[in-house]
Amino acid sequence: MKEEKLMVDGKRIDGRLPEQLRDIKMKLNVVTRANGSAEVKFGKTTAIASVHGPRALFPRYLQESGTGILRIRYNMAPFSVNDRKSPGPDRRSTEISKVIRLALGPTIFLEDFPKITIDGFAEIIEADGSTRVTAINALSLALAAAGIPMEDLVASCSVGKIDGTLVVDLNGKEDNNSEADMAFAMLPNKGVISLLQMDGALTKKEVLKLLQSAKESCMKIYEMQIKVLKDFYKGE
Amino acid sequence: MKEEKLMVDGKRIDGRLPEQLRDIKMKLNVVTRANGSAEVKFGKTTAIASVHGPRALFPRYLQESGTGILRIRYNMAPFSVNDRKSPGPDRRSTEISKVIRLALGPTIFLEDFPKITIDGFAEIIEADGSTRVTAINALSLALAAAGIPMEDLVASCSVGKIDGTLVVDLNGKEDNNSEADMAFAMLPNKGVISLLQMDGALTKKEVLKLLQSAKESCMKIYEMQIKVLKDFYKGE
Amino acid sequence: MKEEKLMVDGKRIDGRLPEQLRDIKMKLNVVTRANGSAEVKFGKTTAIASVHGPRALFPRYLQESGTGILRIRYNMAPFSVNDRKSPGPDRRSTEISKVIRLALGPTIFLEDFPKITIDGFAEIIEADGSTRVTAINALSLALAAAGIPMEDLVASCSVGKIDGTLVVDLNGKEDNNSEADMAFAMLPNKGVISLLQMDGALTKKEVLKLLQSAKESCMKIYEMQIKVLKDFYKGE
Amino acid sequence: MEELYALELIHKGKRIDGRKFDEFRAIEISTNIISTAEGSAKVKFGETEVIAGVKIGTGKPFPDTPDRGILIVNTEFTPMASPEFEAGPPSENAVELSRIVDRGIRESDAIELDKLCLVEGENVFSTFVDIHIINHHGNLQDAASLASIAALRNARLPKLENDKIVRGEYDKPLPVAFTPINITVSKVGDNFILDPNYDEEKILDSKLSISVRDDDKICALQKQGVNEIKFEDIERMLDTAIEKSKELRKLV
Amino acid sequence: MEELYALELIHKGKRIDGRKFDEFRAIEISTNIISTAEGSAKVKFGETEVIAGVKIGTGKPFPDTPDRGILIVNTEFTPMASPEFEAGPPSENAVELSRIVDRGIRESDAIELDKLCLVEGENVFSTFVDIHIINHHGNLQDAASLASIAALRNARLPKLENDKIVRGEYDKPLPVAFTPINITVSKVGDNFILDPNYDEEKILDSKLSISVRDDDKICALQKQGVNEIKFEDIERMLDTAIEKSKELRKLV
Amino acid sequence: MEELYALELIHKGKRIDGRKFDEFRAIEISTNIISTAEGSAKVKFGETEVIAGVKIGTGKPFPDTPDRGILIVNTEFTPMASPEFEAGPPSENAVELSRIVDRGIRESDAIELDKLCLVEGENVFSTFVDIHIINHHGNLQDAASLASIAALRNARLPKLENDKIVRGEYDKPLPVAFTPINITVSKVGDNFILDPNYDEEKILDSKLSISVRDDDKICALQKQGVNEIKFEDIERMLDTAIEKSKELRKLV
Repeated sequence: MKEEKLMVDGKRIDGRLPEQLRDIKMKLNVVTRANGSAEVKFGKTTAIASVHGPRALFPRYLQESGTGILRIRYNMAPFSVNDRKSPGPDRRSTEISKVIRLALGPTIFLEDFPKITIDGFAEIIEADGSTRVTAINALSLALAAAGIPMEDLVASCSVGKIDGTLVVDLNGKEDNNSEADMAFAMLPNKGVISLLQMDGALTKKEVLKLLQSAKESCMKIYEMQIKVLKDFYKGE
Repeated sequence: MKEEKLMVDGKRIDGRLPEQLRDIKMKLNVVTRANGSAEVKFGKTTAIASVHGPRALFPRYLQESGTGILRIRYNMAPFSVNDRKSPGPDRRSTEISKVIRLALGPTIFLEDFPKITIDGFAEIIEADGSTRVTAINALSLALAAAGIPMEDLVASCSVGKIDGTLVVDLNGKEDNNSEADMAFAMLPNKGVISLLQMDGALTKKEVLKLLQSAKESCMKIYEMQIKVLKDFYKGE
Repeated sequence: MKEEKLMVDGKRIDGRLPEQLRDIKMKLNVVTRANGSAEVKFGKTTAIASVHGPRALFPRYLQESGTGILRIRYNMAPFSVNDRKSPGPDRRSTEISKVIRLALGPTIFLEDFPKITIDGFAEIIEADGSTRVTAINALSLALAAAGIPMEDLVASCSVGKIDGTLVVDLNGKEDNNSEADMAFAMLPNKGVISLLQMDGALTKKEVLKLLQSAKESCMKIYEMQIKVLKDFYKGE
Repeated sequence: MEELYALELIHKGKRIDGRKFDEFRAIEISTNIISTAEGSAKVKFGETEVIAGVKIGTGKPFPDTPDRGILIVNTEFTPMASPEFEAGPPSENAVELSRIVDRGIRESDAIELDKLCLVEGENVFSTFVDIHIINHHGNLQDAASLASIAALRNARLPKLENDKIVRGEYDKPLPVAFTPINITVSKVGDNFILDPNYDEEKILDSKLSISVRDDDKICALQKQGVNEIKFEDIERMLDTAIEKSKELRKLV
Repeated sequence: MEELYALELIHKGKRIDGRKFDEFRAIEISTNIISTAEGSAKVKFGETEVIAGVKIGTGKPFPDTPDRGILIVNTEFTPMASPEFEAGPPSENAVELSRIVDRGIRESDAIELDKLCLVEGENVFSTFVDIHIINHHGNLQDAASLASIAALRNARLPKLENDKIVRGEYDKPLPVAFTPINITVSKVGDNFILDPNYDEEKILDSKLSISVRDDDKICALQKQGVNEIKFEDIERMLDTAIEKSKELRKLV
Repeated sequence: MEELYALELIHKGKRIDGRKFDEFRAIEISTNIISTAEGSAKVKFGETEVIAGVKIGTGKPFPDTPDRGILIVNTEFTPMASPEFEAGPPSENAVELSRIVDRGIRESDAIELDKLCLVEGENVFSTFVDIHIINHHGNLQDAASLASIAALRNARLPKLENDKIVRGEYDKPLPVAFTPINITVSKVGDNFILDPNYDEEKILDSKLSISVRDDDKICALQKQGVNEIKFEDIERMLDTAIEKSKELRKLV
């Protein structure tokens, strides 16, 4: 599987340098009747996210008296991948929905919303690697656009190791053929990690190096998030 | 698929003329513990329908404070078709259940039954074409037999185009090989259409002609419905 | 299928005599946070059972005002059989869960627990025949260990006919190749039958003989149950 | 409270519809009633009405029986038939009913499954018995069992061309060797009754479902109902079932 | 209560967004927007936004059409797109929408399915049209139908090697013979309107979904909405749909 | 309120059961405990008890890895094992646990899947690891991972005749190249603890599940728990896991 060269003359298959992010696009309020929504593209990878809520939670026995709850659904469109994905949740999307919830949860003052739910939905329209982190960036913007009180934004990116080189923002081919890939999210102002998943085989040193470069990329992504939010509120 | 002749010398494969309905049988109260029930046969096509309710609706969050609701389930027995149908709903039966509900709904004074449900079930025991319209006729009788207050009965039939000829009440072979088929239901006294579905390829003129002949057939079916209801109440 | 000899020189394939039970092991309180639990082994056949409750029953509409309810789930681990069993209930386990519930139900004073549920779970860890009766013995002990007020214990065993001989406690190979097998449970003090299932082909006389030998074996099993319970309460 | 009245009557030796304790309601059996099925039967016990349809296809055999056809019994408690039946996957009671019917047929070797093998390990006839409850007025188990064996006896094997089925053409009857009959014997207080109707079913203490083969052999037993059975009752229950099975078998 | 205002306006001959009764919102169609799909299109009617993606694979044909390719239409009402959509299996409305799109395409013979056969009875192209609702602001049916046919017209057949698909390489366009257009004509009081937005949809009396082929033939009809339709309205509804379909077809 | 007491103790540098912060409960591993499985292991961490069973079959490989065997990890949180577990499809937590076990094994190349190919593209060995929770008293993740790798090391490949499995006869051991060990490092306030019991699990701030291979390489990471992790904590967590993994690996 891992035969094709992913690094040639210090450049990646799409011409990027190891530490280079793909072209990133962010757009707010793309779903009319959501409380907040956003579309984020990392290269071809496209996530659209919306937030419905805070809203009442039924049936009642799901309500929690002391706090609100956050629910997250990550979903891939059937046509977003090369081999059509049958609709509906699978084990992968169940796990990803959970880790995304935990990645975003710490920023939200859920205790301000007893018995209430905040529902975040992220749809992957096209998948070219790094879908879960793209979804997190979109959901973070959607939450902010919905006016949900948050301690911090969440910025997210992938890092990994391909052909022996540590890189950021893996595309689909790199993801499938990497020696290791890591999904990462942080609260940029608080400077803490809210998502950390890794697959592969790395020395401790490599893990720590990747974390450092993930942090730096997330700070760049955070700047973009801030810009798009400022432009949006200016535009209003 | 469309090779066999369906019209020979102006007659259909079962010997009928284009505008001729099959032999129709209607029988009331075939299910002891239903509030109303009926069996209707159009040739071999057999539908048995029962109505349970008006009855309380649980869980409570399904209740509507200002009105009652009508629920309909159309289902085919596994042995009702040539290739065994696996039990349980599929996309076809989901859609048919919906259009049947909309075909019957306008006749019922649902607003008289706040928080209440009226449940109609139609089982296709044998399918030889035109099952949904047969089910509507059976359900209409079952609702009447259950004493549900109704503005009108609903009469229903199929029409279509086979070998270039417009016909009524398609049997299974005609249905499968038709150039167009239309499912139709109306409120005979009010003179309005409550079900209209069509598949095929027809000129506007043909559509309008078929509507006319569907209307005429439904009036005949309505006469039979009235007769069986009268006989039944006489018999009581 | 029934070619291999199951009886040779009056002995069974595992060396037992017809009326001989396998080596039986019983152990109490193997699940920390259950109200009661037990592991029972009949040879290699291993059932672990736990009882959670009496506990509140939600959603509320499942509650019964005049009585508590008993719920039972019998389940086989995927690795408990030669060909991996896919997880989740199937028709067989649905039926067995029901007959186990009915086998245990008569002993419990459910009317003392209005609106309450007692939940019994039995997991088959390894299956070498007679799994349902092993599960009943484990559940009976788990209920007793949970301090549920009971009229009597329930003792259970299988009997059957192999190679023309009536035997007790069928192992897996015997079960699969038997001429008849019967699952049996009784209330030892009350002397009545609470489970009786039979498959095969037997004369009336044979049925009655098997019942007699099932009764005798159950009385032996009952002695073991009493012993393990006494030892346990002594040990406390 | 029809059932309390039924109970009172039974204690007086009578039944709510005037029958004797060991008397079935009027039994009607009609076969070959569904032209889309390879075999079919409708059974009525008074108002109770059950249809069984047999569909025969071809398919891979089970790995452990490569040279035998497949038999599958399935039951739908259609919500049409009774206000307490619900739509959805088969309930516990529907599953149990299917499995008792299945065992009665399978354990009695009623269907000669070895004659349903086309190519060993590759292609065999699969026989689906689908039981559809039309009107639930008690004793569904015996009615469903009777409808199933009647539909199987009525069934014909479809014609094959290149191992594929030609729908609507038939070859020969499905090979049926026995006619197992299911008789459920119920106990109310000290009384044994047969064929309880809907109201009587609510007051039963316990019941034993007994499947009897043509040679009087017992092929399946299942204790049902919430109460226990006494050892001394079993023989009488078996005797009743054996005797009654002869009567019902004649109707098939 | 936006919808009550919309109703009041309609009775005065006006619409909430200033359109004429037979006027669609601004329509945007972009195709080839998803590189993982064999064909794709995004359709916007004002704020309403729908994406259709076409995935083409190979598989066994249906037994009754051994020499024809397979067409399957599926719709997801993603909970993202509207607060009233719920996660889970397709709702009744999503199923109906899919089936109306499917019939419009299938009954018009838009796709030449006979050209999608690779080995008769063994291997054919299967064409999945997946409709993904992005933003629900009314008239999903017409938007989904338009996106679907636009995506199909945009689709290319994947290259094959030994009857297996080589992903990312293409052979020739999917053979599309017609461009059926779905126009839903709605009635509010005595007024006929097209392309209702979300608020207007709440006040419709009835609607008729009409699929029209390039030759003005009607290929599918479906009455929707809770109220009945009058006989005398049908002709006008058909005329409106035939006329409007020409306008939309030009955009594909 | 056992957990509040546990928290109070931890702040004082103690644990509820007297252990040191980096000490596991008594570990018991027994293998080959289930004769119907090709490999099996029971792991106890104090009262916590988990069984892993390995079933090996044959089947078609995945299309993208035609020359490699199949590995599937599945977990059942049986309602028997804990009052908060519910019957039904695997919960979110059960799915996550399975996937972390799976990644630890897969990403470390522990199983030589290329040696499990029988006929390329047609027939390969499929290896199911089924994890059954018997007694939930905390730290299921590490116990399940340990039971899984122990069961895999215990597993034998079934004997084949004509590419079909002969049950009960074995050929050679499943080829296992590495023994990845999962160590979850948890943080409570400023303290790092290992192997929390049920009560301690309720008071954790965050945890990091770390899978370490024999050569000290990290093969899988998963942040868990509701709170964030500090950058400066990661190195210490990795060091702890690497060190502790050596200790546990010796037990397998």
